Order: sequence, then C-alpha cells, then structure tokens
Amino acid sequence: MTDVVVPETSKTDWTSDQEPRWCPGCGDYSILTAIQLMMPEMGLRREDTVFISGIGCAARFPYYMNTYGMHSIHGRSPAIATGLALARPDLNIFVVGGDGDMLSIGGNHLIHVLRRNVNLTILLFNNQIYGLTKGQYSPTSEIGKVTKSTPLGSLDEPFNPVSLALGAEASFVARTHDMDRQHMQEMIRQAHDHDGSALVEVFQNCNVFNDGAFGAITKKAHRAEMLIDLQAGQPVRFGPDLNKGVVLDPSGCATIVDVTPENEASVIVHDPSHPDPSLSFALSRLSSGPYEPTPVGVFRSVRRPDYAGEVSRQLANAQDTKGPGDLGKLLNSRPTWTV
Amino acid sequence: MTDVVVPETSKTDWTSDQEPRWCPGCGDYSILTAIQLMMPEMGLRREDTVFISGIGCAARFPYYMNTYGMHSIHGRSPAIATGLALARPDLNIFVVGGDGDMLSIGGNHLIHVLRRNVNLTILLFNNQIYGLTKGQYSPTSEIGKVTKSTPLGSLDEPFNPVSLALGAEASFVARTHDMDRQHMQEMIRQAHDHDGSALVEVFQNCNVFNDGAFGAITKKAHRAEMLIDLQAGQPVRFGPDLNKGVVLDPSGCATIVDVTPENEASVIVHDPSHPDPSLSFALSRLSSGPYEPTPVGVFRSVRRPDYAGEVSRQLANAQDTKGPGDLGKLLNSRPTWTV
Amino acid sequence: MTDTASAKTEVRQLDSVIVRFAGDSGDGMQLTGDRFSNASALFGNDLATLPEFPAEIRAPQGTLAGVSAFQLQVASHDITTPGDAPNVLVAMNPAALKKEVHRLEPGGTIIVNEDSFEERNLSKAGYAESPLDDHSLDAYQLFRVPMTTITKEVCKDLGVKPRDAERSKNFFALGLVSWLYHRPSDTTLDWIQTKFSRLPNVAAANTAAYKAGHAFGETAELFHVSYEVRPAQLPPGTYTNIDGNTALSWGLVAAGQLAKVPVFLGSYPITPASDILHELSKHKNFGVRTFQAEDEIAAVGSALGAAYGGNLAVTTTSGPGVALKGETIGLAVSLELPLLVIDIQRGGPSTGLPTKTEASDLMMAMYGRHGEAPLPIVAAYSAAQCFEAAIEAARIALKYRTPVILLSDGYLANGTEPWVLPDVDSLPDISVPFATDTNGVDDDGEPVFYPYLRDPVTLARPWAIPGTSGLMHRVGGIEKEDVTGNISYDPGNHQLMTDLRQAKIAGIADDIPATMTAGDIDDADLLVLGWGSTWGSITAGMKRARAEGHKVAHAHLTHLNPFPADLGDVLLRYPKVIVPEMNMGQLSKLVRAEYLVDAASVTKVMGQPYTAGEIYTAIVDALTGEEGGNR
Amino acid sequence: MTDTASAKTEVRQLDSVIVRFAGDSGDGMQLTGDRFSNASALFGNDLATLPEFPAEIRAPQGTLAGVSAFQLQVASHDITTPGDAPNVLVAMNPAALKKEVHRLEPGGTIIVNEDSFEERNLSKAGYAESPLDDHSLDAYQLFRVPMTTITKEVCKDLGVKPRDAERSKNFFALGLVSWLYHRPSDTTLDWIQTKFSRLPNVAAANTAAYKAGHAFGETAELFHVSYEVRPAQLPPGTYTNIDGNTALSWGLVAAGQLAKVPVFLGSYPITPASDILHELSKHKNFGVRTFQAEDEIAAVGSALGAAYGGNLAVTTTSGPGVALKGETIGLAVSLELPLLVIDIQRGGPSTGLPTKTEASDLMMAMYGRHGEAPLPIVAAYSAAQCFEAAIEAARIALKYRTPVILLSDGYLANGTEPWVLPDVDSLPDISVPFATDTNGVDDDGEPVFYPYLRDPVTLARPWAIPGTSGLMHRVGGIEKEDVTGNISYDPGNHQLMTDLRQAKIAGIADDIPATMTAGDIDDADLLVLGWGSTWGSITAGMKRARAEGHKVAHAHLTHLNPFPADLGDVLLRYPKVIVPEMNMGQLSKLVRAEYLVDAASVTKVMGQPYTAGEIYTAIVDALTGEEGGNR
Ligand SMILES: Cc1ncc(C[n+]2csc(CCOP(=O)(O)OP(=O)(O)O)c2C)c(N)n1
Ligand SMILES: Cc1ncc(C[n+]2csc(CCOP(=O)(O)OP(=O)(O)O)c2C)c(N)n1
Ligand code: SF4
Ligand code: SF4
Ligand SMILES: [Mg+2]
Ligand SMILES: [Mg+2]
Repeated sequence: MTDVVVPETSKTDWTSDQEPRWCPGCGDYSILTAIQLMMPEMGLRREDTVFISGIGCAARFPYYMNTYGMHSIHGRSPAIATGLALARPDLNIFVVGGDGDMLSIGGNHLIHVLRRNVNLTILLFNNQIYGLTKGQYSPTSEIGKVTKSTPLGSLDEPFNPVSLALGAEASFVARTHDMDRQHMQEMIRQAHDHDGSALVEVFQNCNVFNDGAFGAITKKAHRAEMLIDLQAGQPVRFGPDLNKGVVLDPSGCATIVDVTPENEASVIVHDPSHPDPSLSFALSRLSSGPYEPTPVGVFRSVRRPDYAGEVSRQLANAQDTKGPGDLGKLLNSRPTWTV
Repeated sequence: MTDVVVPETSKTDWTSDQEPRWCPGCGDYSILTAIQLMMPEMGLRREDTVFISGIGCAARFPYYMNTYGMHSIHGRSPAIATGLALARPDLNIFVVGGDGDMLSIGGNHLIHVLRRNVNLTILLFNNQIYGLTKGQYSPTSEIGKVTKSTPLGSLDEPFNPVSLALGAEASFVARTHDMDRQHMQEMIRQAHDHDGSALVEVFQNCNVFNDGAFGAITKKAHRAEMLIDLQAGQPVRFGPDLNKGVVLDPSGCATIVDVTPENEASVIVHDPSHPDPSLSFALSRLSSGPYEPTPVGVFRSVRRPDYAGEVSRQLANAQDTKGPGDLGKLLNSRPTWTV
Repeated sequence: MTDTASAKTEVRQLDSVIVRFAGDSGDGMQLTGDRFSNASALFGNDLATLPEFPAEIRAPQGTLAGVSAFQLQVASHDITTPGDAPNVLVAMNPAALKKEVHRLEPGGTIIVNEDSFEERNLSKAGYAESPLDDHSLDAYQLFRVPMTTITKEVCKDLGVKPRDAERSKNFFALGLVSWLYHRPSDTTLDWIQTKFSRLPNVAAANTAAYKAGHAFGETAELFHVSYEVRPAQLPPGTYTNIDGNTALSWGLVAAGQLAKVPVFLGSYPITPASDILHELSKHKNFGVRTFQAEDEIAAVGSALGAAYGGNLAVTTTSGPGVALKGETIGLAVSLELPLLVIDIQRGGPSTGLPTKTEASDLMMAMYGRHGEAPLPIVAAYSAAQCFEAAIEAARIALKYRTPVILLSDGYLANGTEPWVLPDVDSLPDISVPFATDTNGVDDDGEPVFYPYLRDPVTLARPWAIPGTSGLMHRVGGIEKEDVTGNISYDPGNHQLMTDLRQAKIAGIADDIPATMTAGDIDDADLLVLGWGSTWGSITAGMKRARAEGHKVAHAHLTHLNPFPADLGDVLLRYPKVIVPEMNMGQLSKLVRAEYLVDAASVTKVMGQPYTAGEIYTAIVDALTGEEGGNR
Repeated sequence: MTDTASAKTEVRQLDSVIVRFAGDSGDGMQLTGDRFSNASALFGNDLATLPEFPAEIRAPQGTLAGVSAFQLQVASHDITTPGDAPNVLVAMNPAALKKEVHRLEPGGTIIVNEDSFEERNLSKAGYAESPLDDHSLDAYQLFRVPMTTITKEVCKDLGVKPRDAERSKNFFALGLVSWLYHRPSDTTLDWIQTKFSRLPNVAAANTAAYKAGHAFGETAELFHVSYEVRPAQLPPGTYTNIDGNTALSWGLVAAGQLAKVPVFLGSYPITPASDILHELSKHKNFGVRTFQAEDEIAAVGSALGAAYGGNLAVTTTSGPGVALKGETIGLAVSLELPLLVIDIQRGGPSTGLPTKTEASDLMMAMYGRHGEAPLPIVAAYSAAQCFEAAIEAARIALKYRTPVILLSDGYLANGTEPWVLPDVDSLPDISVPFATDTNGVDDDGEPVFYPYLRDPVTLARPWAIPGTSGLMHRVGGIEKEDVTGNISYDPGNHQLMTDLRQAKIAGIADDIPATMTAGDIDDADLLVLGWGSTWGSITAGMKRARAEGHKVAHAHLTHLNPFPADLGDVLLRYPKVIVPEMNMGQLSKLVRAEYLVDAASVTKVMGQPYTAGEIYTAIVDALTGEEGGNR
C-alpha cells in the first residue's frame, strides 16, 4: 500500500496462531511449510496478501497463514477471489483448494477465471480424493476407484487438470508435488510472478483416505525415472542419465523414447511461452495417471493482459474521457422540466 | 421399447403443434429444419427420443420437436439429461443449448458430462451472444465486444468450445454451422451414432443481436477459403483447389501452408479416432475467431465405455452376484434380537 | 405544426387520460409509449406507465402471443398508477385488438390501423370475420385509420424503401394520438433527430410519419373532439421521467458517492434486472466496476469478494438468481460483510413469467437460506423511489455489515413516473470507517485485532480490509468464536453468536423510519397494509373508497425485516386489516406470526399490478364483511 | 470370561444408565460407543445414542478441539433419549476430561486413562496441574486406570508393535465398562474376530485388551459395585439397533420396491448426509442407481431427469446443498414431477457446525424458492422412524407428482435406537400408474394427450414417461396453460395454475394422519408442540413433568406442510402452547401465522439435542407463567 521498503520477514511472521488441524502425516503440512518459508523470499507484505479458499481439508489453508484470509464455501473461491482482485488490484491473492473444491463443484469458476486471466495464484491440492468428507472419489480419481460412494469402483474418466486448464485458455499452468519443497517453491514463485491467473497443480498425499496415490512417481527412488522435469528452453529429457526424451510422433502426440544420437535432435525443446498451447497440451497427455512418467514444472506461461488491470484501465479511461463522476450531472442527464 | 420395425416417419411427424418463436431470419430455424428432416433418416422413434434444454433462444428447441422434451432451467440441461440417461439408457437423448447456457452458467455440467461420457448428443448453438436476454456478451464473444453490458468493449478471452471439450476428455467433438444443412446433418448423425457424450458446436447466426458473426467464414463465397473440412483419414486440405494444407510445425502447432509437391506428404492426415487428442487439439487452435480459416467436421471420435451402460452393467453384476434385492433380507442384515 | 387543435374540433379539458398502445412485438409499441410519456412529462403532467411485452425476443408475428402493449395515465394532478381501464386503445393489428379490447372503458375509443385487418392477420388473431365490420365493437367509438398506407405515402419521396417506411407507422400513431391529446410535438421530433442522427433516412421517415399522423387528426374530420390534460400542480422542483431500474442504478451510484467507497457490481443477466447491469456499466467514470460473471453464484461471490476488499458490493438479479445465491448470502451473513442483493421480482415459480411482474420472493428473501441466517429486507414502492431505496439498503448494509436484500419488481423496473430530482447536497452521508487499529490486547498484553468485537450499539463488527497493516485476520463460514472470530464448535458460543446475529438485525428497527401511513389515520375502520409496488394502486384505490366516505387508512412497508418498531401498534389501531399482495399472502403470514393480528390476505398473481379498482373493491368487501378472499 | 460380576462386588439393579465415552479423535471412541450400544441392544435393552465428533478429519491430538465423544443411555424400559447427565464418564485423556466433566451427574463416576495424564497432554488441555491430584474432582467418584500400560503389557507377547498395541486401549476401556454394566462379551468379541479377520494381529490385540479391561474390573478391587440393567420389556418382534441414516436409506430401498419403480439417487457428499449415498450405493442389486454428481445442482438435476424418466428419484444433502438446489426444486414444482429432496440438517448458517445437529432448515424447506412454489414437507422424528418417513415422503411425491422435502438432522442421522423390524408384507403399496393412453380429444376430435389434465381428487397430473408411444409432450419451467401444458402468459391462467398448485399441496392434508398426540390429551394445561428429532426429548421431559403431577400434552408433527387437518383444533384445545425447537422458533412462526395461536417459542441452537431436563424446565416454566423464553 505504501512505497517504503518491504520489511524482512521470517516464516514465523507468516504463521498464524491457529494450530493446523490436518491429520498427522498429511501432505498439506509440507505445502504449508513450503509456502510459509517462501513468502519472506518473495518479498511480499503480509497485509497485502490474501488467501481465499473454499471448503475441504486443503481449504483450511488460510487459517494458518498470518495474512488476510477467507475460508469461504465449497467451490466458490475463484469467484470470490475474482471480485476481490477486481476491487483491489493492489493485493497479492492466492486461491487454495482441493480437487473436489476446484474441479468438481468449483470447476466452472475455475475455467472462467483462467480464461479471463484474473490476477490470482491458484493452488490446486490434488489428492485424488475427498478428504474432509471422509473418502469419496473425486474428479481426478482413477477409473475403478473403490471408495465409500463407489463400492464397486468408480466409472468416471478423470480430468487431467493441466489439460483442462489448457483447454480453458489458461495463460499459466504448472504442476508440482508435496514431496519436493524446492520445486513447489519454484512453481509458486513463478506462478506468483505471472500476470494473470496462474494455476499450480500440487500432487498431495492424503495419507488417510488415499495414501500413496502418487508414490509411484514422487518417492525419491522413483523420481528420476518417473518425473519429467519441464524446463523452459531445454530439451524434454529425464531418467537417471537423462537417457529418456520426449518427441512428437507423426500423429502429433508426445511420446517417450530412449534418446539416441540419431533422435537426440528431435527431442522436444520446451517452450512454455509459445502463444499456441498445442505442444504444452501434448505434453500434458503423456500420463493419464501417476503410474507413468509424468511431467512436472511449468507447462505454459504466456503474457496476456491481466483482467483486473484491464478493468482498471477502462475505469481510468472513462474518467479521462468523461471526467470524474458528478452526481448532479448524472441526475440531470435525461430530459428534465422544472415546476 | 418394443422390437418391431421402426415405422417410417417424415418431417411433419417430428414437428410439434407449437409455432416457433424465434426472430424471423434466426439461424435456429435452419438447425430445426435440418434436425426435423434428419430424424426420419436416422430411423429413430419419436417416443424414444427426448430433447432436453436449458434457457435461451436456442433452448426453446424442444417445444418444436414432436418428441418428449423438457425446457428446464438455465445451464442445467446436461445434469438433468445425465439423470435421464442413467435412469433410461434405452432413450435417444439430445441436449440443446446456447453458448451462455452451456458454457457460462452450465460450463461445469458440460465438462463433467463430457469426461463421464454419458450417452447424450449435445448440440451447442454458438451465436457468441446472449440472445434471449437481448444482447449481452457471452463466453464465446470476441475480446472488445461492445454489448449492453460492455459499452466499452468486453475484456474476457473467449473459450474455444472445441479446445475446452478436448481438455475435458470429450470422446466426440465436432463443429458445423447453420448455413450448411447437409454438413449439420452429417455431424448430428455421427454424434448420435457415437456411444457416449458427443458435442456438436453449431455456429449459429443471431441476426438481431450479433448478425453476421460467422459471415466471414460461412457465407457461400467464403467457405472454400475459410472452412477447413476435416475428414477422417484424409489430409487436412482446403481452399478452392485444395491448395492449402495444414502441417504441424516443429513447435507442435498446426499451421496452414500452401501445399507444394515438396510439403504435400507432411500435410496432416486427420485421425479423429486417435486415442491421444493432441493433434485434434492442435487443429482446434487454428482459428481463435471466425475470421481465419476454421476447421469444421469431427475433431475427435474415440470409443470409450458409455457411462450409463457402465452403471447398468454394475447393477446387473450386483444382481448376478447377490441375487435380486430382498427387502426382508436387507432389514435383517445387521445383528438382530427377538423379543 | 401547432400544439392546438384545429378550429373544427371541440377541445375538452380532462383531469386525466389513460392510453394503451398495442401492436405486434415488431411494431415499436414500447418506443411509442415511451415517447408519449416523455412528451407528457416534459409538458408537466403527472404520469405513470406500464410496459407489457412478451418473453420472446420476437414471438410469431401477428399472433396473440406476439402482442406488446404500453399503457400510461397522464393527469393534471398527482396520480400513482397507470390507470385501470384505458380511455383509448391504439391497436396496430387484429391480434392487439383481440387481446386488449376487453380492458377498455365502456364506450372507450379504439383507433386501429385499418390496413392490418386483412385476412392473414385476422386469422392469426383468431378472428373469423373482421371485428371492424361485424358490429362487435359497437359499444366503443371506433376509428379506422389506414396508417400503413398513409405512412408509406408520405415516405415515398424520401428515398426510404417501402418496407422501412412501413416501420415508421408507429410514429404515425404517435402523431395522431399526440394531436388528440394536445401533446407537444417538439420533444418527440427533437428526439427523432438525435436518436437517428446516423440514419437520416429513418429520421426523415419517422418525422414524416409523425407529422402525417398529427395532420391526419387535425384534418381528417374523423375526430370531433380533442382533449387537453393540463400540467399537474406538482411540488416545485426539477423533474425527470424515470423508470425504476434507472432510478435504482442511479441510487447505487449515489450510494457509492455518499459512502465514499467504490461501487462493485457482480451480476449475471436476467430479465427484468439486466438493465441495472447495463446502466451501471455506463458509469465507470464514477469508479463503478461492473462484472458480468459466469453465473449468479459467481456474481454474488465476486460481490462478496469485493465487499471483503472494501467496496460497496452489489449483485442484481431476479428470483431464479436469488435462489442460486442463497448459499453465498448465507456466507455473507456469517462473515458479517456489507452486501446488497437486489431482486427485481418477476412471475414465478421457476422460469415462470419472465417479463411479467409479481412480488412473490418476499418469503425467499426472509428464509431462503439454510440455518438461522437473518438479514434486513428493504422494498422499493415506486419507480422513482427506487433511488432512495437503493441508498437506504446501502446505508443499512454498510452500517451493520450485513447483506441486505432490496426488493423491486418488474412493474417498478420498467414503469416510469416523474421524479423530482433531489438536491445532491441533501443526500445523507452513509460512509462508515474502515478499521485501522488493533482493538484489544491478548493474554500477554499485546495489542491484537479482534475481527468479531462488536460495536456495542449497532453490534456491527469492524470492517478491516486487506492492505491494512497489523489487522491481518481470517474469516470463514464455520461458526466463529465471539470476539476473536476463530473457529469454535463450542455449544454456548454457537447459541451466543446465533443470538447476536439475530439481535443485530432486530436492532435495526430502531434505526429506520416509523411505518408510513396515509388516509384516515386516526379513525379508519380498515387498514390496508401493503409493501412494494402495490403502493400506487393502494393509494389510488383508497382515494376512491374515501371519496365515497369509507374510512380507510393505508400503511406501507419499506422495511420488511425488521419491521418498523411501531408496526404492531399501527396494526392494533384498526378493527380490520387487509393485506393486498402480488403473491399468495406472504406479508400477511409474516405479520400474523409476529403480531397475532388477523390480517386478511388479498392476493393477485396474474403478472400484472393491481388496478385501483381491484383495491377499491377489496376495501369495500372488507368493510362490508366479505373480507379476505382472493382477487 | 463370564457375564456375571465376581463375588467380591455388590451388584445393583438399575433402570437405566447413561455412559459417555470421551477421548481424542484418534482414540476410537465412536467405535467403542457403537460396540457398547450393540452389545446392549442384543442384550435386550432399550437404548438411544448420541455420537459427537469434531468437524476435522483429525483435529490436533490431545487438544480440546480434538475430543470425540459418544453418549448412550441403556434402559430396562422404553426410553427416547441418550439421557441428560451421564452417570459415568470414560475419559481417555485430559482434554476429554476437561471438556466433558461438566456434564456428569453430581457424584457421578469418572474413569480415566491415568497414563495419558502426563505433562504434555495436561498442558494441551489447558490444565496447569493434574486434575487427578488437585482435588478438583472430589465431588465425583474417580477411578484412575493405567489403561495404556496394561494394554501394552497384555499385547506384549502377541507380536504386536507397541504403537499398535496402544491403539487397542479403547477395547480395554470397553471391556472394563462392559464388566461394570454386565454387558455380554460374546457379541463384542465375535465382532472383533469378523471385523479384523484379515488383520489377525489387530484382532488378537483388541481381544486381549477387551479381556484385560473386563478382568481388571473384576479383580482390581477398585470397583465395589457393578450394575445390571435388565432387558427392556419391549413389544415382541425382531429388533435391530439402527441409526437414522441407515433407516432412511433402507426406507428408500423399500419405497422403490413398494412403488415398483427403480430408485435413483443423485447426490453430492456432505456431512451428515453422505452416509445415505454410501449405504444406497451398496444396494445395486435392488436396482438402485446412485450417482455422485459434480455438485448439488447437478445432483438434484440428475434426480429430476430420472424422475422424468419414471424413476423414484431422490437427492440427499444437508443445508448448504438445499440452498443450492432451490432453483431446480422450483422447476420440479412447476413440472409437477415426483422428487424426494432429503435434508439432513446440521448447524448453520453457512458452513456452520457441520458435524453438529440443528433443525433450522424448516423455513428454507417451506420458502427457499422464488415465486409461489409450495411443496409438502415431511420430518422424521426418531432414528428408526426415518425408515417410515422415507416411505411416506415417497408416497406423497409419487401420488401427487410433486417434490417433497424430507427433513432429518445430524442427531437422528448418527444416533441409534432399537427398531422392531416391520413385516415386509405389511408395508403399503405406494405404486402409481404411468400414463399409457391419450386422455382427451382436440378441436378436431383427434385423441390427444394433455400432460396437465389433472386427477380430480389429487389434482395430480399424469406421469407419462418417455418411451410411451403416442404421449409425446413437452414440459418446462415457463408458466403452462392449464390442461395442455403449452406455454401461456395469460394472466388468468397464471392465477389458475398458481391456485391449482397450491390447492394440490393443501389437499394432501386429507391424506395424512391426524396430529400425533400423547400425554394428558384431554385435560392438559399445556401443549408441547414439536417436530422432528425433539420427539425423544419432549417425550422424556414430559414424562418427568407428568410424574410430578403436571398436566401436559404433546403433539408432534411428522407433516409440516400441509399441517394435519386437525392441527388447528388440537392447538385450540389447550390454554397454553409451547414449541421447543432446535432453531430460533421456525415452527412456532408457522403455526402462529396459520392459526393465530399464541404458541410460545422455546429455542436451543447449540449443536446438541434438547435434554429431557431442558424440556421439563420449559414445561414447568410455561405452567408457572415464565413461559416462552430462550433455553
Ligand atoms: C455446498 C457444499 N457441498 C458439499 C460440502 C461437503 N464437502 C466439504 S469438503 C468436500 C470435498 C473435499 O474434497 P477436496 O475439495 O478434494 O478437498 P480435500 O479435503 O481432499 O483437501 C465436500 C464434498 C460442503 N461443505 N458444501
Ligand atoms: C438462473 C438464470 N439466470 C439467468 C437467466 C436469464 N437468461 C436466460 S437465457 C440467458 C442466456 C441466453 O444466451 P444463450 O444461452 O447463448 O442462448 P441464446 O439466447 O443466445 O440462444 C440468460 C442469461 C435465467 N433464465 N435463469
Ligand atoms: S483426510 Fe487426507 S487430506 Fe484431509 S487432513 Fe487427513 S490426510 Fe490430509
Ligand atoms: S435474439 Fe437472436 S438467437 Fe434469439 S431468436 Fe432472435 S435472432 Fe435468434
Ligand atoms: Mg481432495
Ligand atoms: Mg447465445
């Protein structure tokens, strides 16, 4: 709000007096820590920072941040945050929610916020389950999932949140996971730096209702083989000795190959800032569940005018053109007569 | 319902006694005619056919079809149709709505129906405007659109309905327009034949509030140059002498080129049934507004189990395993004691 | 062109006249009515209007379903309704005649566009034979005017295509009726020039048609009498003719200025509320932000977000939209943030009658949320008063940090009346301070901010907006501990907070005006209790009853929750109470429950406002013992 | 192992006993309570239970917020509540003791897990000093039992890891209390074997812990008295111990069978309603389809679609979900299709107290839709009666082709009681025929189907489902013409349809049982009017008052809209009426408005059911003139 230097803060400054109420061992703790450690580094002011969430375990997040915050209702955080962002383009607004909150009941608000490019950093804690309501399947649960509401297995094809966001014109989409603090922090930093909506999918372990959902790719021992670390300007390679690479096959699909001197040149060079999201989309299709090599990192990051900024610009223009509002003039703007 | 031969019908059999209440010249009329002419050809029974709609000009559609029908509430037709499809997998269910109905308020239901693959033929009449409420911009209106609610021009990036559907795991996505009856009918036929959700975007002219929105591509004189007719198994070529073609550039984006003997082989061969939607997605990005060459036809058509069928299968299995439900047994299924 | 009638015709003075224009949706009847109203307003009459149009953009041409009508009353005295039975019906086609003629006063005047009474149109309207020829209209004064023919004729030399020329026939009708009632022509002709400045052909055709109509009246020897309605003796001031939605929009702009905070509107289009979105989106230079959301839930959500950010947050909609917003409004009740929810009511249930009026959302406004979620309800009672109602609703929302539901309806929204412009400087200051400082100390004596520490008088909690250093806090929809606002599942705390939320709203009764009463306040035999847009009809109906010597009082509620503190006393003052409502008896239920008063319900759910006559009849019935009853 | 106490201890006979188990969320208190209940049920006691748990999956360990409790009353006679003040409190940690001890009866028994009273836990609970040592509990009988230590000890040789062994300490507590109250052990031990058949280690540990607890009671010389509660003299029949949500689910399964149509459930998970979705999804072999929708709007939408297709369509939710479903329920009112909307109420407003009970959605059920959209409301009054209530709600929905709201609440949902299983053959046939033929002729004499031609008695319209040849028709939310169902904006038709929709619902009054009354029906000085889950507390509270000679009657409503036809007469029979509700007075408002009866509201909004004592006090206060008042 003022233009003095942002005072230095530490993790404790960003920690509220409320004790987290997540299950012991929940992945949400590590995300919280990562963010609390990250805030001082990003040089934000606590009073200019707001966390908005819906309902769910993930959505308890704002209570634990010593910032402004609102724990709203299920699914509506992107809409509420949009209003706040439009009213107050000066704030740093984070939106936090689970896969049920943001992709089930809140799916529409999410895709609309992404296409509008409202200046929000959106953290989607994807644990592929409904945690707070004690274990029903979610829109990211794999087909055949046996849960309380699907004793014979679920039948619904899950969303791939990255594909969905890209299809919804998102200008920034990234993916990370709760086992790698540094990577999480890097994604969140980039998302926050981005003008407009930035969606970060965080694979998050719910150790009570869906334990180990991402173990096959996020366990330290599997990471080299199973995580494809997307880096802007770099060939998309992974594996212990970067012996694997991703190429585009003739049908336009991203495919994993063993990199050889012959095919090395055809390995895709990742360009998240390409105006056309097609290649990012193709990369998002590499894995349809966390059992195959899965890309993490920034899929897409393109500049587009931020919605709240544009709204403000229209207001400023209107004031420039018409002069500041004059109530008396307004009331007299239709034909009048005097008695 | 019965297995006797479907009696032959004609357009009048499919026409209800209600006079259409659209503006003279509205594109909805030609879509209605196309469908009324099409139904007899598809060999459907009227009593087994249901049209479900939300609210909007487009959504008046069911009233004019001599079938079962429901004109429901704004945005909810995909949800209502899902329930009907699950309860009655024997029916042919069509869902009709406008861009506001299906992509604004109803966006979430649409994307969930698509990922679930509920057996519905979904016709999205995209006129890039709110017709019934007299001309506000819609989620498909181009940026800068001056409407009643955006006197200084709209600021929202529009959805590309095809991209959105592909990002939402749709198994069938097509696009057509209200000026070409044959093409409309072909798309609708294929959509109806598809098992699971089939989305057909129909460019539709609202001659009162957004006249000529698609004129640049759908006027007869422009079609050869501006419509890219996607045909399964065929190279993606267009232009008066098919002199233009679509290739994939190294960054994975679909690009239009003048076809030469040298590059002819690299012209994309369209494969809507490819399990990976990446190339279909790339094709959907060719045009971001109806001023550039725009693909029409079937973008994607892959087989995936139909949701309602799967639900029925689980029921049948349960009956096979447990025997048909016995109420007395159920009541006695917890520990009991007798007084 | 002159404003006085030609010498041949007699000029009669009238106190008031009721005119109804009716035609096909494409015939421009709304525009015609609007112009007639404006000319009358500028001439100095008091007036009230009632536009009525079909829900379709354009229903099938020539059919009954496609008829669009506009009724207005102009008077030389203070009036409050568009009148009951029209004196004149202008019918542009057979369907319009068929659908509207039953409304006309006995012996009233019918002016038809004779050209349109050809076979196709007659049959579309369901006439086997032309009513112009079968004596079925003998009880009326029928004037057959070949409007289309003459209009085409006068446009011939203007270079206008015949089809376009035909479109101007409504201006012919307007010219004719303007002549008949001595309306000034300048206002209308000027308006044509301005409006169609970019389409000179159209301007020329409309002007020619208007003048032809006017001349036709003067010269055709068809009309032997013309009428004059003198300017009304309205209180001095500068007037404008205004509809409810515009007045409401301006009230919101004003409220922002008076509260010294930016206005934020989150809305999703819906009839009959959309025009508020349209109007507010024109006033960006007032710092007004408008956001067309993806649906009503996002609309109210965005408004709540803006409220949290310190804006005067508004969401506008109609019944179906309010039904969708219930959960978020409940959150606003729990968060105790200021929020204006504006419901322009229309015919229900479900999609109902989208373009028709009704006032059947009162109970939803009271109770349409889960749990105990009380909030204040304000209702506008006339088109012009929507301005004041918006400011009052904003005042309450801001002062008490609460969502407020403001009820208007389709009749107020689209109807117009002259409005004496308020002196801007006399408008109230409704600003409230944001919290800027800590307001307590914690156990260790450190200063802290308690987001739920209440003002002892208003019980409002502090409004501390993001960006304020040192006041960081979290709010949410789970029950909050008193004072600290932290999550609390404590049984006693939940009771306390529930009691506090209720007491806060109940306490507003001391901060609102006493019940507005009129008529035989001291010695009436009957009280007519109303709310919302029935004000005009009740006023007019009561006038009629009192003119006949009946002793009747009228109490009208602008605040539906809480009720004015004196309402119980007011109700008990009269031996009988009737409550006419455009619903099935919603307010009557509320006052019966609250005061155990046998308030009899009078109901009308027909998509149209009460006529003065209906109210008059209800009054007489109640006084003669046939009380209550429907319609 | 024996079910009789050892010789050393005296055995006292009790009529009833109230036990409360309390511990950390991770301590398995719900399971412990559940097992104790089941053993008691199978032993033949009457019983009622009240589980209470935090909203978090697992709140911070050892804190007050993390305490989970389970109270039950077992009795040798007919009881209707889980009891007021527990006779015994089992506290597994300091937080549980701190939070729960105030409930205990004077001189009541406290059994603590002594091991957990170490510094860290004490300080988490906010104890400066151990309450076991500071004489603060001197007014009670305190038993300190080293449950953790003994449990670990007996598990030592079972090959169970110490951490896992510790987890079995709740079975130690269960064993001990089972000994104290002479509960049969076999039921519990058998259950352990079955439940943990795949985890033999766990089964062994739990068994060992249970037996150790039992043995501890018998041998430790700590307890000098043990208690026996004889089986209750319940009416003959086969019983099962059932919670409200299961009873309700089974009622829905039964309703489908009785209606001879498939059941469709469209639902979105929400506490405390989710278990109905879970339960119904197990019964696919009954042809029950369950669909977990993307949100509540889709849930009710899908149900409406299934209703249109001819299913018995149901949607289950809690308050926030009903708030979202309002618009679609309004459509169902307009379409006149059968639809069950089930609201398991919880503490509000907004997210409120998700795991706590409240009955504050009655007004929303009545009025939570725009326009005039009346619908029937049924409320369950006990856990077991949820079965019947579901069938009754389905009966009304099907017969009258209308959405019905069925209200239950968190207390009924999770609480259990013995239920005498109904004879399946005695259940009513609630099937209704689908329309199969045309029902009129058009102007040309051709047979046609009129979708809004009503049954003259029920006013229900025909239910013609897709697939029926010759009956194709369209329905929608815009106002429909009487009989034909075509879109109609006609004013008179709208009034007619509004009247018809209201008359249809009002007419159901003739098709429901008379008001359920009990107590001094003929000569009471006071009527206690209740609805929903207060039935048990009112019954118990009234019993107490009548035992003291007060003349009190109890009327309990299972149908809230319309009211039973005789309700007005019932109310007028008594000089005073009080209405205790778990809200701020919602039913009292409805009856006051309807009957102008001065029904005084008694309110409790604390997330907990009324105790019998609170009702008793309200009765005495009312009789002695201190009527009404809160709590
Ligand atoms: C309107 C509404 N519907 C349903 C619920 C119940 N509910 C709370 S959280 C939740 C889903 C939780 O899943 P997710 O969003 O994935 O978050 P997680 O708990 O897994 O972090 C549901 C269904 C609610 N609170 N409000
Ligand atoms: C809940 C609700 N919100 C808003 C409306 C008002 N409304 C009716 S149709 C419509 C949008 C129409 O646009 P579209 O869906 O594109 O259909 P079109 O008229 O263009 O065919 C709106 C906003 C409504 N009927 N119900
Ligand atoms: S239920 Fe799952 S997501 Fe929720 S707090 Fe526990 S471990 Fe975390
Ligand atoms: S407003 Fe537009 S979309 Fe609606 S009927 Fe008229 S032309 Fe068609
Ligand atoms: Mg989740
Ligand atoms: Mg549209």
